[in-house]
Amino acid sequence: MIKPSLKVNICGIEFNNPVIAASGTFGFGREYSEFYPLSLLGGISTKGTTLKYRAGNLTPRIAETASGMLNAVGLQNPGVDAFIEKELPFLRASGTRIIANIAGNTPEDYMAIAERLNGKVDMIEMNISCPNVKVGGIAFGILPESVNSITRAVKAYCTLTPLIVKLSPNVASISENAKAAAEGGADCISLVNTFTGMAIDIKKRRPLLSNITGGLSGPCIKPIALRMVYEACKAVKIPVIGMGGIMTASDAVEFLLVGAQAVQVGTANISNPLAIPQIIEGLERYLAENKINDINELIGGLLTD
Amino acid sequence: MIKPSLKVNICGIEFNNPVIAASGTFGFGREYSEFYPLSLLGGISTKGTTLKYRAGNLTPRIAETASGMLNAVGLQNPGVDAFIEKELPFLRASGTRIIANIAGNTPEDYMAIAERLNGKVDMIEMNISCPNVKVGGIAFGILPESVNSITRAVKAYCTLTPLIVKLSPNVASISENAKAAAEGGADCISLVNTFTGMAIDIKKRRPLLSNITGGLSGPCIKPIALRMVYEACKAVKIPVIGMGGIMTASDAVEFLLVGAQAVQVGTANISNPLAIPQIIEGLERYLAENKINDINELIGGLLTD
Amino acid sequence: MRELELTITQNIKIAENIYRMDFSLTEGVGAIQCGQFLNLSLNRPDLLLKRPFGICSYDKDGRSITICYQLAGKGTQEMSTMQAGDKLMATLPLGNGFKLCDSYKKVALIGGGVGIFPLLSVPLNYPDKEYYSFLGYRSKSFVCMKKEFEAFCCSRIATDDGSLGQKGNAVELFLSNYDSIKPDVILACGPTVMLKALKKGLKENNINTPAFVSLEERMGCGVGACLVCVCQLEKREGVAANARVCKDGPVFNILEVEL
Amino acid sequence: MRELELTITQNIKIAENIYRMDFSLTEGVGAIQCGQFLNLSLNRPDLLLKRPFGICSYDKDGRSITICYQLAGKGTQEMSTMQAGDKLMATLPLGNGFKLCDSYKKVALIGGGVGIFPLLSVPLNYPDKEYYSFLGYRSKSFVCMKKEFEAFCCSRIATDDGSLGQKGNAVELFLSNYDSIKPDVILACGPTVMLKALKKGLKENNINTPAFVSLEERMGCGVGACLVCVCQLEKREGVAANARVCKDGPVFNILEVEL
Ligand SMILES: Cc1cc2nc3c(=O)[nH]c(=O)nc-3n(C[C@H](O)[C@H](O)[C@H](O)COP(=O)(O)OP(=O)(O)OC[C@H]3O[C@@H](n4cnc5c(N)ncnc54)[C@H](O)[C@@H]3O)c2cc1C
Ligand SMILES: Cc1cc2nc3c(=O)[nH]c(=O)nc-3n(C[C@H](O)[C@H](O)[C@H](O)COP(=O)(O)OP(=O)(O)OC[C@H]3O[C@@H](n4cnc5c(N)ncnc54)[C@H](O)[C@@H]3O)c2cc1C
Ligand SMILES: Cc1cc2nc3c(=O)[nH]c(=O)nc-3n(C[C@H](O)[C@H](O)[C@H](O)COP(=O)(O)O)c2cc1C
Ligand SMILES: Cc1cc2nc3c(=O)[nH]c(=O)nc-3n(C[C@H](O)[C@H](O)[C@H](O)COP(=O)(O)O)c2cc1C
Ligand code: FES
Ligand code: FES
Repeated sequence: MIKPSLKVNICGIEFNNPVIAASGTFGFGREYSEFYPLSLLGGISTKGTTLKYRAGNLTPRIAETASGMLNAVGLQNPGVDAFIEKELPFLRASGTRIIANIAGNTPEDYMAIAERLNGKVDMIEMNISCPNVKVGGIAFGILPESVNSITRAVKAYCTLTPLIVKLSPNVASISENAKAAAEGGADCISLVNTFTGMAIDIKKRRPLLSNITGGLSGPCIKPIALRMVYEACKAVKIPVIGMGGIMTASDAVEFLLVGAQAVQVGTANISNPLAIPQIIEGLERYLAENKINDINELIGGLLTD
Repeated sequence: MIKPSLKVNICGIEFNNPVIAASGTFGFGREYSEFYPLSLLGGISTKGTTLKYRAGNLTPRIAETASGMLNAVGLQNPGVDAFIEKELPFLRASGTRIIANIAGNTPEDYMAIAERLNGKVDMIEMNISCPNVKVGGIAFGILPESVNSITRAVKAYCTLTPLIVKLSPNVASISENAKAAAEGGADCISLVNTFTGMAIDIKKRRPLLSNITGGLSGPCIKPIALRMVYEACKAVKIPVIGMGGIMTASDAVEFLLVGAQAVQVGTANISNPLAIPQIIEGLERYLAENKINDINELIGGLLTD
Repeated sequence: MRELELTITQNIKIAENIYRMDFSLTEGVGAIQCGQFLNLSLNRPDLLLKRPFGICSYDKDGRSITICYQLAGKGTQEMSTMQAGDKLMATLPLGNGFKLCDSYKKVALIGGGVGIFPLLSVPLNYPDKEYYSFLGYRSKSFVCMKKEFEAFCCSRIATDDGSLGQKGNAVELFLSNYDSIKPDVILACGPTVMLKALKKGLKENNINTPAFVSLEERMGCGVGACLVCVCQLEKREGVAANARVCKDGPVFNILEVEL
Repeated sequence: MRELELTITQNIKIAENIYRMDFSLTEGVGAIQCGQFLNLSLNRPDLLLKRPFGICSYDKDGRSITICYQLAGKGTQEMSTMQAGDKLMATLPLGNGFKLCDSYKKVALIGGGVGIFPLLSVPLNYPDKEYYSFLGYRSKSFVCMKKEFEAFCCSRIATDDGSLGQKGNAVELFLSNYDSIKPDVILACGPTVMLKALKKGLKENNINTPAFVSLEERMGCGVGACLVCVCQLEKREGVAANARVCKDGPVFNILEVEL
């Protein structure tokens, strides 16, 4: 039997396989390059980058929950210029696709970052679900109208590089927000970001995170994330990148079946540095066992009759 | 040391302790009464009752997920008249507080059920987060305006019995919806209901539930549920009943610390028929160990400075 | 029904993918009816749901119990790694079980796949009947409990691939032997497709022998409270109704349930 | 650093709430620096995060490794139930570890609570120094590894309640003995309050001996990628900066980090 093809094409960009390291869990790739060649990956979504250096939140920034974890890193990053100067050359040389994940406090921030990255990376992923970013008390990513308008504003600066809009799951209707991003000109959407959650140390009667609340990720959120990706795929025609709790190839297959063109893997890296290569291997095995020659045949293949 | 008091008072009704069996996981109490006397409980929220008999969804109605479960029972119940005639006498005689959980397809349904139950139970809990109930494409529980208006409409019929509004977690802002319920005249709010999720059998490439999606419950949702209860308690002055993934006394303490006046326990019953008595015992132990004489001293006692 | 701690006393492979697990209980559960099941906790906090298994055998005071299980998914996989001495919580005994009136002398047992195991418990309650068993397995390597059935039964075997006994399934095996036995009652347990074939076969062959089937459905509580495990009853006067497999079943009169 | 399967060869209680776990590795990890740690998977899918533990001792080719752990929460509780033969995945070796230049002859080791364990590994890399250890325990029943320290150290003990050795903590013990030893370098590991007290104590006593501290912080990846484990560096020219405890540490010059 011939080796199945894992290649996917998103917005005209070819990925060796549909498994991308999720933003914030993979730094700028250096650490995991000690475990395996980064060229194995479908791509890397880099740590969320802001216009200027950000120190992030106080520690503790992490707490464990049932089959999940909370984080409140608070977008610690060196700023976009340092990213371009110090991290991008290494990443470009790594032989994988580079998605720059960006965040800002104002639309102008996002536009300025996009402008600097335009043409320098394979895709730009706009994170509009950062809990620290406020518009009239509500994050950019919550109301469909603001999703639409920020997408439109930032897309204008992504003339050479396709724009992914990364949706927040803390919303009333993911379909509406997906549509709003598509109508605003997004080339692709990705979801989900983390769910806002909290955990308490009952001995100290204090939150486990210094920030009180944090973002929940890992297998615990997979059922909700999968349902949202399923709805988003039905709502829009642009490609969708799915994520949320993917730990194994079997989890990745679920996201592909509901229509995701690619997946991102976040928390799994934290639990197991070899997670992504193992998922890629597992996908190959699943395809071979099911006599599927091309992974594209799997995408959207859920049977619901 | 004197035995700590677990009594709480919600809307003028005294509960022996703040641990209530959550709707849909405890039937009408008969089954679990074979394991322990129901008088041990703080109260029972009964299986969601509609105006007429409902058969519910096709099976499979349940699927396991990481530290959680999905259900799509679809409100199978005998209808409000059969509830009053056949179930209520047994429940009334059981020596615990009875909360009638109600659901409907239209505001008129809810009003009619409330009217029949008014004065017959200790509290009425209006479930406005049933995914089968539509208003202009969005469930009653999603938009603050509709939460407000249905609360107002149904409260008019709850002249003798306090009304709890059970909020959906599949919303943009739980604070806004909590406020909307309070402003609509709710005497109390309870949250969270289940999160819409899905899971797939990758061998068959089919959803694990016949209904495709279902409600996620259990420990996996606890961090999100706890954060929502925390926000709701800050948003409103009426009492809040918290739930979502409570398996142990320690989980219950977390919800009390963020301000819940009582908790409900659902999925834990399914995993362990003795869950609720064990939680009550554990609460007593926690209070004794921490030299707290009255559980009311714990409520809202989270330190965040 | 009670929630008790079971101690594993033995966990051994008895056929391809099939294991037998024996438990001892410090407290007795009291009387068990054949065909009842238990709902077993797996001691893995990420696997929240208990797993239902038919009780294969038990001693009189309910202080030792045997189940047999096939590797199906995460839970049974986890079970296969457990060792004597490990302790698990379980709810038991559950369901209605098989009940036989005195007038039933000749009993036909039809079992397919893991459905054979609960049938093993029938003679524990009813030692004085005449038993005929018709057991269907996928293939020779899956055959197990053969001797145990032979100990109280006139036992016949079918395999899907004909590698042992008759080629075919348990229902075909039963129907082809029906005339020579003419049982007073039929007890059947196996996958829904098998029970469906039985219902059809009985009808087509005008066999009116009372028949009771034990159903399988995904379960939550196992005690009748959560309503996830329903089956549909045949309409009575045009009215449809549900029954809970865990509480109202798992054993139903074949004429009462939709298959 | 690598991701490897470790096989437990021994798991025994060595003091109140404190266990020692020995592992063998089928593949060697190569050179280990004293003060490095490993990040241990717990084989419980509901406990997603690895747990960091200082490496107490190891053989030259990194094929056997020892850690000591205190019962703190769910993970260490689970560890205490594990048995020889059980296999766990781990990432190792992690962090920078303690590095001593040749000019440091006299080494003071200050350890509090579980912080004493990583200090045990120092003579493995630097066998030819003169060691003085100052170990603080909660109480007599928590005292462990006393003999192991005495084997290479002039070792002194303090307990919070005075039930063994001097009453007080490890820093007080060290300071009260400082003049008689005058070490060339100080290596300290323990709770943040202890390290804080050390920093203050050195300053107040005008002790300029180079001092290196090993920090504890809640961790995720352990490899430097997720940025959850940061500590704050002392401002340089007014500019604040973070460092990752897992990758840039856990060992820092006491003058460089804010405590
Ligand atoms: C009343 C009853 C008696 C049974 N007796 C036996 C027996 O004696 N021996 C035996 O091997 N099997 C028996 N089964 C089937 C057995 O319960 C499943 O094979 C087992 O639950 C699979 O668990 P898993 O974790 O390996 O599979 P997973 O697929 O990981 O299980 C996921 C969830 O689905 C449920 N599930 C999966 N398959 C089935 C199934 N076929 N029936 C019901 N629930 C299922 C599980 O209980 C669990 O809740 C019985 C089922 C029922 C309802
Ligand atoms: C570099 C380093 C080396 C360490 N070396 C040792 C050692 O040799 N011996 C020893 O007993 N302990 C050591 N610790 C502390 C040890 O990691 C924690 O006690 C352990 O993780 C607690 O896990 P738990 O599951 O029992 O507690 P839980 O409270 O259930 O853990 C929940 C989460 O919090 C984290 N956590 C809890 N307490 C701590 C803590 N004090 N430090 C860091 N993370 C924590 C856990 O890792 C886990 O992610 C070290 C910590 C670090 C950072
Ligand atoms: C420690 C941590 C840091 C993260 N940082 C970012 C970030 O900077 N930008 C972003 O868009 N998402 C960030 N995320 C979210 C992940 O990219 C991903 O959307 C989420 O964790 C769900 O996937 P998972 O369950 O596979 O982790 C972060 C997640 C974690 C756990
Ligand atoms: C099987 C099942 C049935 C449920 N049925 C109802 C219902 O009829 N009405 C309702 O308001 N909530 C219903 N719920 C939701 C629970 O009452 C509760 O809000 C939710 O499960 C979260 O709590 P838990 O994690 O403790 O289960 C149901 C939950 C489950 C698991
Ligand atoms: S499994 Fe809960 S009612 Fe049958
Ligand atoms: S634990 Fe991930 S960077 Fe330190």
